[in-house]
Amino acid sequence: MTMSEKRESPLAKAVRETSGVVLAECYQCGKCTAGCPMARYMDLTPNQIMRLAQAGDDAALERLLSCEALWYCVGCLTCAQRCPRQLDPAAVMDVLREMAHRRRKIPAAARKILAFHKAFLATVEWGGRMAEIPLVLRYKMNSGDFLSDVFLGPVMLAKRKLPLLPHRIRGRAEIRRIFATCRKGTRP
Amino acid sequence: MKTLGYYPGCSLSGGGIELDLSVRAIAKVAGVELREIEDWNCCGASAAHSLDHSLAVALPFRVLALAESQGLSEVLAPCAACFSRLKGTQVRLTRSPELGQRMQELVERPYNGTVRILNINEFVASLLAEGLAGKFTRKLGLKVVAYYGCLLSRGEDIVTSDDAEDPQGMAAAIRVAGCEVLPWNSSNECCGGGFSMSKTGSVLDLSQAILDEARAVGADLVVTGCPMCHSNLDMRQLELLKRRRVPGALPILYLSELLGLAAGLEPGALGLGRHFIESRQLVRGGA
Amino acid sequence: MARIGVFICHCGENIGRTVDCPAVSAAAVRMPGVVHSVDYKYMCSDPGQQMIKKAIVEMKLTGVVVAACSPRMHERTFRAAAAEAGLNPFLLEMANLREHCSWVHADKAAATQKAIDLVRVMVAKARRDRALRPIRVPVEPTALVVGGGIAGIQAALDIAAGGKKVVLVERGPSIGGHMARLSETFPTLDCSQCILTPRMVEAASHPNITLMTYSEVESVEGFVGNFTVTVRHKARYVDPAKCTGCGDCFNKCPLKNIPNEFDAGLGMRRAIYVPFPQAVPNKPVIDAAHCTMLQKGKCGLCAKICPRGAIDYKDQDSLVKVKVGAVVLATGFQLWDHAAYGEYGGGRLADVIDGFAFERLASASGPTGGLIKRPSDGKEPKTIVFLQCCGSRDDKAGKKYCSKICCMYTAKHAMLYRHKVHDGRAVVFYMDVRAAGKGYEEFVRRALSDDGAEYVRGRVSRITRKQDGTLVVRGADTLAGRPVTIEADLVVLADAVVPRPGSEKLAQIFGVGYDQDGFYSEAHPKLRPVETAAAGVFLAGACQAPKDIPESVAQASASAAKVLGLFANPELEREPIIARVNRATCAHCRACISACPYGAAKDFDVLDRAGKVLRTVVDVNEGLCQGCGTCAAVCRSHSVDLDGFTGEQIHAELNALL
Amino acid sequence: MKTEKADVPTPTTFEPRITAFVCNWCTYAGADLAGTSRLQYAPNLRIIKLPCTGRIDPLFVLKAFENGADAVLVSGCHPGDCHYTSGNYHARRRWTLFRKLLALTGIGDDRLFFSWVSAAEGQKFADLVNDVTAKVRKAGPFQAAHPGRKA
Amino acid sequence: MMKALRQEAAKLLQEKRAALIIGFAEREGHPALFISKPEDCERLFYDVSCRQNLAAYLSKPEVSARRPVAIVASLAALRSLVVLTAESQAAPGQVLALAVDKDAFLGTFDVAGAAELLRSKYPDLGPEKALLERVGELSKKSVVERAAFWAEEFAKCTRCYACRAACPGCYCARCIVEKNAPQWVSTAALGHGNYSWNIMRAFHQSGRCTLCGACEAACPQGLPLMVLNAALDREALEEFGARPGYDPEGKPVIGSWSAEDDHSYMR
Repeated sequence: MTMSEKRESPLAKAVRETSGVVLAECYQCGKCTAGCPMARYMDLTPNQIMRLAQAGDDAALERLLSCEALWYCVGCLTCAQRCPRQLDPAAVMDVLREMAHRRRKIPAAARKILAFHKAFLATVEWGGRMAEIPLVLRYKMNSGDFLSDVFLGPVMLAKRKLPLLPHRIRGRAEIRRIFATCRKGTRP
Repeated sequence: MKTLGYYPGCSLSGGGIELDLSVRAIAKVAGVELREIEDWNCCGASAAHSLDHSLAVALPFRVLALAESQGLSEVLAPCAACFSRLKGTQVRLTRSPELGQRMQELVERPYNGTVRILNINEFVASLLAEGLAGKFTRKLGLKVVAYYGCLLSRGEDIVTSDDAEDPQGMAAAIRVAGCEVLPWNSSNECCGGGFSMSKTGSVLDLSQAILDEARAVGADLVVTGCPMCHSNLDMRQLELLKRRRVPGALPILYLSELLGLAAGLEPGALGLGRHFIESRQLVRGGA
Repeated sequence: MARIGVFICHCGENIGRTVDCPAVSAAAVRMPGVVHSVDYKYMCSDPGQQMIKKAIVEMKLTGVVVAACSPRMHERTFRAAAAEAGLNPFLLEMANLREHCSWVHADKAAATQKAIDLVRVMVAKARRDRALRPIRVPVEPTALVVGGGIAGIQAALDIAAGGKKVVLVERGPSIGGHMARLSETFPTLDCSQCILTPRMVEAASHPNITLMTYSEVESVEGFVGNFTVTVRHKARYVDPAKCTGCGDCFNKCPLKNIPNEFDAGLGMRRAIYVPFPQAVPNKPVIDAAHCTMLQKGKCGLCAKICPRGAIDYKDQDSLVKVKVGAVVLATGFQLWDHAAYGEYGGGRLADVIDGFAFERLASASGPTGGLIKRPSDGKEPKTIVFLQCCGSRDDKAGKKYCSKICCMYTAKHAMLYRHKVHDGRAVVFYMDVRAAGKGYEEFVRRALSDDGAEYVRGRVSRITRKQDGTLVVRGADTLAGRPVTIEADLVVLADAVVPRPGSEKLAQIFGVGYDQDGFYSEAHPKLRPVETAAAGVFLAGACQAPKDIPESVAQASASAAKVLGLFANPELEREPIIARVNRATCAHCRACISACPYGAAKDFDVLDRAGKVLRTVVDVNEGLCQGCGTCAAVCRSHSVDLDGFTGEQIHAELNALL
Repeated sequence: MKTEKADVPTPTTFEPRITAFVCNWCTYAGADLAGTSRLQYAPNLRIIKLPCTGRIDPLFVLKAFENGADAVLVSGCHPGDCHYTSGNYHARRRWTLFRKLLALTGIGDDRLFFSWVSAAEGQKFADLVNDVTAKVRKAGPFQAAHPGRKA
Repeated sequence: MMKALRQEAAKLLQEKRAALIIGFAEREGHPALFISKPEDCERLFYDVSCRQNLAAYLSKPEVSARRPVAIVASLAALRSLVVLTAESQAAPGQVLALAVDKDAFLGTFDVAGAAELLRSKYPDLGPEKALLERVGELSKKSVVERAAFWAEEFAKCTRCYACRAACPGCYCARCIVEKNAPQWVSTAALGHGNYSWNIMRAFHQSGRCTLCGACEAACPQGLPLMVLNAALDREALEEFGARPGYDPEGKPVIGSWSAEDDHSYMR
């Protein structure tokens, strides 16, 4: 154990244990922000997220868990690829996003993204695989985003891109058990 | 006949069905048998990853465990996202035996870490090594930009067969197919990934930049290996065209489709007819 | 018969508080060989020393044990006192009652018992001490300076000014080093060549300095005061004695397009060339790898036109041996190759250049005559982006350390550019501005406020080139909290400072340590920053760590002072702790030769009167031996012994603990 | 010699006698630092100073046991830190084989200790002495464990 | 086999490639036989019961005065010859080996040839299985039991130094036990002295011993000396990759080092 681990905040500890990232190692060069394709849409840039996480106090945590940027990470891996400190800011955002989700602090602008993720997982939990029609229907129900892309569905069907009947795997009971166990693990 | 495990993933039975069709087609031409993992499940994609770190490992873990129990030592995952999830899980398991223990208990399946995951570029390279080029009959003569996106170029210990900043994994195959590979900057830029529905605006911005550069360097088409990238560049191009943000349609093909065409296969059989942006004209002259 | 005197120090209360000093003294006087024992408040004080001196004379002592503090503290003091009283200083030993006993134990009885034991051990040792004489070795009062950059030149000039001879060895065809390539220097913006070239000429013409350019150190034998250095004099193919430096040859050589290293490849040179017009010596060399005459036997033009017949295509490398007493290593640095950064174009983008290339563009004597033109198309760039910390402070692809000089030269670059291109935009991406030096912070501020350099705090993630040649720089402004994209015509990377290639091999030749990055290790980071672990080998300039010009010059002068100090005496005195071989019992198994870290153990032929070899045994070179005693421990028959730590002494010390 | 020992009371319980062979540049200086830092440790150790661990012949260790030591400690510079560049590396090899030989013939690692203590490791030195002393206290007197040794 | 050996030995003498042949006599105990006339070669004998390592004679002044010399050499003696060469105790070109292995005569080799033969045909000579088992059994015992075992064994030692005389590695002009002022090893055949002597004898052979077994064979008291030699041999092999007797220019194990050497036991 290094000295910096000894006196880390509860947040820094949680981040380290889940993602392996030692926040104190970040020296705020901003290369993550510079390369992030989504940074321009974010209310906090990746390096600011790292900085606030380093601060780790209650006010910082509050800002982190209520920001939109957490939900805008597209998972492109650019930040980790180029970080000169060999850190993974996206993994830190994953940890924070899970915390925000658990505390149900979802900013309005991110609700569509959360709705999509949830709809996606719901179809997987139900049949073991993602199914596009149920996913879209569920997403539109949850997000209230009824109008977008209405023209695409029929075209996709016409192009035989969407199977009408979703496939359900034999081991779906197993999948549901996995979901249930994970849910228990992450929501105390 | 060489046998390879096959993990199509959810996209390939839906929006990305062309990738499935063309991969199976060129495997057949090369004489490689693809054996689908029985009763495979979704890898969880970015949704599980975003919301639940245990689930994000548990779902791919079940797939790996199934493959191992079915005697598949090498598994092709043509979808770049599935590849990244499966191989990423494999990497994490190697780094942490403790995680492996936890997952065995959670998923209730044993896994000894013996499965090797291949992406589409590695798969194509192995087909070339097996002599696929000898089966090529059609001269394509196209100018191509190779688009790797994020998940076929990056990921520490995940994409081990390529250079993250200057990926070249498709170039040899495209050249063997009789096409010219044009240098460009966007080969490893992000298209907006899984935000196609939930944050469409960003996908349009990012995809437009990629299409703009492809056109600027004089490409006839973009070749990709990822169904998410394909969907963003192909399906979302309709909207860019509608809003006149791009001046004209640019076909987007999967690498496997391009090779299938070179092998003389019918465009329809490869799934070209299912794209939103018409691409069958690319081979009209040469067929 | 041994007559040992024991002197027990209370060190005020420091020892006396926990050790019963009178009891120790009472015990000591009963130890074998002890004829005198006394305890006193402060043994190191003048009266204390007088007490020892007086006893040595009056009691006719043959050995002394001072039981006091650590020998690291006062062994020199007490040995000097003993010497003043006429006792060989190596007959005095110290028992460490303070650091090793009174300060670390609270129980007085146990501490006193331990103190008695410690004294008994040292008495046993002192009884078997032998008078040793410091080893004297003659010093060859000539210094070798390796590297002809500003550090090497300065060291050579200072040593020469001190009246000692210097051999200055430089790998390239001219001295001058990197400083000769610079346009202007921070923070005064004076012309680099204007201040350097007089020094170069002085070095070349100084009667005490022998210049050996186009030469490399091949091997070294010997030790401090007496090195024999073999220097490889590379074939120049031009006889410097005949050549007048008229320049006919290199103006006529048909091979015109060899990238000139001096100009960072931006300018061209011929196959026969001087690297730059002010070169010293100003005489050309032929680059054998490119010359068609040397490669294919065709051409020979330069030989035909040389009016002095100085060209010699048959010239060959020659090895020259020089005898020197001290060495200054001043091999300098180079810039890290940014090809490792794929995201910055991996070295493939012509208009992404390093700091030296920019220096040459900005230099009035450079390939563009001081006009800022970008390499790809010769256009004047209207926007230049400067990237600091390129390869520095990067554990992943580059180097962990800060390269120290980049903040300053980047500010200078931005400033020079704004002076030359008034409508140009200079954007500097930085992480921190480290401007700790006289006038440095003021200089950087001037670049911002007077010269309009735009500083953006953040790293750059990617540099790409558009079809029209514009470079797109994607960075971050971490202070504003946003990504920024800048379209630039030229990008200058402040690449990390790294040691010269081959520096590790040179370190091995001289027995100098180096760190994981290849920088030479000083003997002590605080107190011996100029010396190395190898006696007589000193460091100057950026071969030790990134340094700017004033620091390099300061260290060069410091190393010169060290050399002159070493040369101040005709002989060198060393502690006589060295190994000796009993030739009568040596079986010549050669284990000691293999074990000796210094190559001091060597084969030795025992000859009869006629000069015939009777037997071969091992002998130890006193000059090379540093006294570690590893040889003595590997010798199965104990035919090797170590003065000051003889087997007999150690045996007696162990018996004293019986 | 017997008379001089009578000056101080003889301990009634077993007090281990430990002989330490240390190098001048690292461990001796580390012990000095323990002193200047006033770190307290067990008074059972007696140091024999040598220039380098490379100087230590295994015979020294055997002699120490012969002379009544209950344990022996050998300590020098960390790898890479040797004042003489490689004396400690030579020593390391020697001890690897020698300790094997001693272990096989009845002197185990509760009596023979090796460590690297640098000039900066005063605390480590103090901890080491305490730890070694405690272990040897547990192991008991050497002579009792090796009754056949009495010459 | 014997015939080939005798013929070859006679040839060496006739051709003056050797001035002296050292071999084994047939009579009881197979003592060393010194032959300088070709016709005497008929007296040469060899079988596996010849336990002496004749390389031990090479460093004796009486023998080195009569070079070139050839010895009848088992595989272990061949290794000893290589070790002695590495330690400059056998002048290359002055020593030949009539190599024998069990019941085969392998030919005549100089040192380089002997090393080459060993490397190519016998690359991993080491302790025999039975010997390793003896080491293993002892290792299984507790430290206390081991101390008791050796106390009993070493108590038998009479300090006759037959082990030393038999050993080709023991060529010191003055053995450490004969060094006084200081006398590190007591010469009295008692506890401490016996322990020190036997330990140091074994230690001085570490990384050099070729496991010929001559010391144990020579011991009139039957001390299990080879157990110590074999244990050190395995340790040096495992820790340092040491295989003594294969490289005539090899560096001594004690007297060289590698940065990678283990020090997990050091704190």
